[in-house]
Amino acid sequence: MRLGVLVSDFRNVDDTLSRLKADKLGLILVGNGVYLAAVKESGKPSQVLGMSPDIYALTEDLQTRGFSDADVDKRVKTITYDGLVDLIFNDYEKVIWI
Amino acid sequence: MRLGVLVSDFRNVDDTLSRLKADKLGLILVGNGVYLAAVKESGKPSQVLGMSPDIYALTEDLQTRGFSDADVDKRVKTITYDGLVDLIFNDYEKVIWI
Amino acid sequence: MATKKLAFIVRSMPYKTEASRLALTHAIASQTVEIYLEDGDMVEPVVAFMGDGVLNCLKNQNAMGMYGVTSIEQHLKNSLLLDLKVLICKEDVERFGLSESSLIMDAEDIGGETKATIVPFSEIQQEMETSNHLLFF
Amino acid sequence: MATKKLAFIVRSMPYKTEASRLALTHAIASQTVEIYLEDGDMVEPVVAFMGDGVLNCLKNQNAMGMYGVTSIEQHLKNSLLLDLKVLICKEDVERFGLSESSLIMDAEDIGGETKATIVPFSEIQQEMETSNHLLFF
Amino acid sequence: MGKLTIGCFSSLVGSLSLDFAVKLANTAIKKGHTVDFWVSGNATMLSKKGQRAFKDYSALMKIVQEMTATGKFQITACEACAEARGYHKEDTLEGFKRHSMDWYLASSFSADRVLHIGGD
Amino acid sequence: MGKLTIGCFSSLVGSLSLDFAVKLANTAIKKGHTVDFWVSGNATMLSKKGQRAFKDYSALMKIVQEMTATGKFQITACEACAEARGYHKEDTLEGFKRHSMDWYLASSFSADRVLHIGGD
Repeated sequence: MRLGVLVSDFRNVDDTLSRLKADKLGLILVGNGVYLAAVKESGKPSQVLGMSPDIYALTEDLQTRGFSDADVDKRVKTITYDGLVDLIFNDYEKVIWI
Repeated sequence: MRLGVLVSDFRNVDDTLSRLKADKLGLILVGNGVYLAAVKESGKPSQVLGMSPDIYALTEDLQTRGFSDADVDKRVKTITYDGLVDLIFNDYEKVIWI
Repeated sequence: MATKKLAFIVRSMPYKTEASRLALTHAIASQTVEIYLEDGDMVEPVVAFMGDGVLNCLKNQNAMGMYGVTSIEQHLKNSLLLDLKVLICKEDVERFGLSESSLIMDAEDIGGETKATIVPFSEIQQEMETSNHLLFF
Repeated sequence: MATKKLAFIVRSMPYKTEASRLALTHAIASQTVEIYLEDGDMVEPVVAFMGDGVLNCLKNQNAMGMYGVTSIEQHLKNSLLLDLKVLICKEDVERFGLSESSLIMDAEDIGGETKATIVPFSEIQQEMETSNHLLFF
Repeated sequence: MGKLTIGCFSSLVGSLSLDFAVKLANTAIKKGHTVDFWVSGNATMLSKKGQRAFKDYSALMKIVQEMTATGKFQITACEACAEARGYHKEDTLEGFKRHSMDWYLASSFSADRVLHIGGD
Repeated sequence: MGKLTIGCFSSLVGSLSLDFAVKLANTAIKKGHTVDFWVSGNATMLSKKGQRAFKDYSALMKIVQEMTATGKFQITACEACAEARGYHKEDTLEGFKRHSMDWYLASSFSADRVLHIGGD
């Protein structure tokens, strides 16, 4: 299964994410999920960023919250709504929102 | 300050609770906060129960969620809405809801 | 003639948001969906509770008596009465120290024959893989 | 003739619920409350951000450009323009590795003179002790 | 006997926080206290006329009107919050006032206890 | 080109999840896809007529009506969820249908992708 997970929150997502298995797992940080890409706690980036090689963050939601591309962890690719629609239709068979 | 804290959630309350200082600190578990009184994780009761000698849980909210007095940790006193009103007016100068 | 399987995965706690209640009412709506579909087409729901969501399955909920609102227990029993497949994650049941006797496993009291089952997360994962679409609540 | 102090303590993140926005709009309403009070009576607000709530104070929020909604930044600047006391918890600023330069510390661009201050939690605790009522958002 | 001001910001359905606030207010009134009740944000949903009392949902209109009849209870909805959601004056349940946010602060000024219930 | 069914359960104001869902739908339509949009729970607030477009609040009515005009977009509100909140047929924004929950499942049946946005 190719599974795209839209991660919309900063807290309480690790437990679910750590259990999901997929042949291809994409994590797409949206809403308050973008804090995972741009904020460290006690010097450490979120462990969510290590859970897949395919991590994206929505530019519009980063900018809403005061972040630019320069603030984003190197492992995260930024995408716009346009790119998100393509990801949903082309890269993943199923998409979920947590 | 005599501070009564209505704790309404099961997650994300420890950080705030651990910082609050009061001459008398009362923790009143309501809503989903009552799970803190009645549920253990990996065999351990919530650390919130060790944060004050004065911990209460609302009977009506316990029963809503399937718990009886027998399910509640010994450190927690159960109260009804009637008792809660008295606590608010008589035992604490300030009350907050987290 | 096709059957599409939808997985309703509940990770939300009860009584904090409407999420778990709406998961069950939407899953139950699979019973009437054929009015919109062609002959022989079907929607097959499966409901699974995981994480803090397993707390929805505790017995003896009295939301009606306390607040005049249907309990999640009642919705879950309705789901079993209508023969929906209901799974409860074993790892989370164990984490919370719960036993089968403390959980809503059947709807016998309202004439239901189908039972809920406690399964390892790997079985919930399998249901997700064989489902056409996944709805996380 | 009395002054009642109200502490608006923000521990919620921005843009997830309406909480932090409503904390600021309600605090600002202290400017017009006298229409309901007797001569000389006043409400004195203090606003403090703690925990994840300090993320409300990040600069360069563009909620208006992206979603057509006033940003929390704008509300915070309005609060400073109206000389509200605004405190930001130092321990949380440090935990998130933020610096003063990344935070909204003033409203100079709209003519404000009052500045926000980064303070240890103990000072927020003191404000709570000297306040008549506490409102946690 | 004292005055309790409750501010509630939670939505009508789902969290039961608004149900909690109403039940707390009712208990306080029965014990002889007076209660001011402020609904703001999503809690302004409580002020909407014409809610249907299904069993799956909170039905708080009746108890609110009983409390209002005691003379020891005032309930006010945030006007801007209500308007943004499309609840106009003519959509408002009987017994509710509508004011701007300063009403809540003024009520807190003279309250013995304030319970502010945040949340969505 | 595909069909995307979006279900959104988040309230009108606060979380921006409903704003996200609307913007995603609009982008998909512009790229040639068709979108079915189901609002249930607190998201039925979107279907209420007469929302005032203040700057502090999401104002999504206009974009919803533009999408409807393309013929590639359908939006339906959960009827029971709306009625419980006091939103009756005559309170419903133009372009919205109202059905029971099976509509969402039927739309999912024929969808290439389903994005279910839970939350309060």
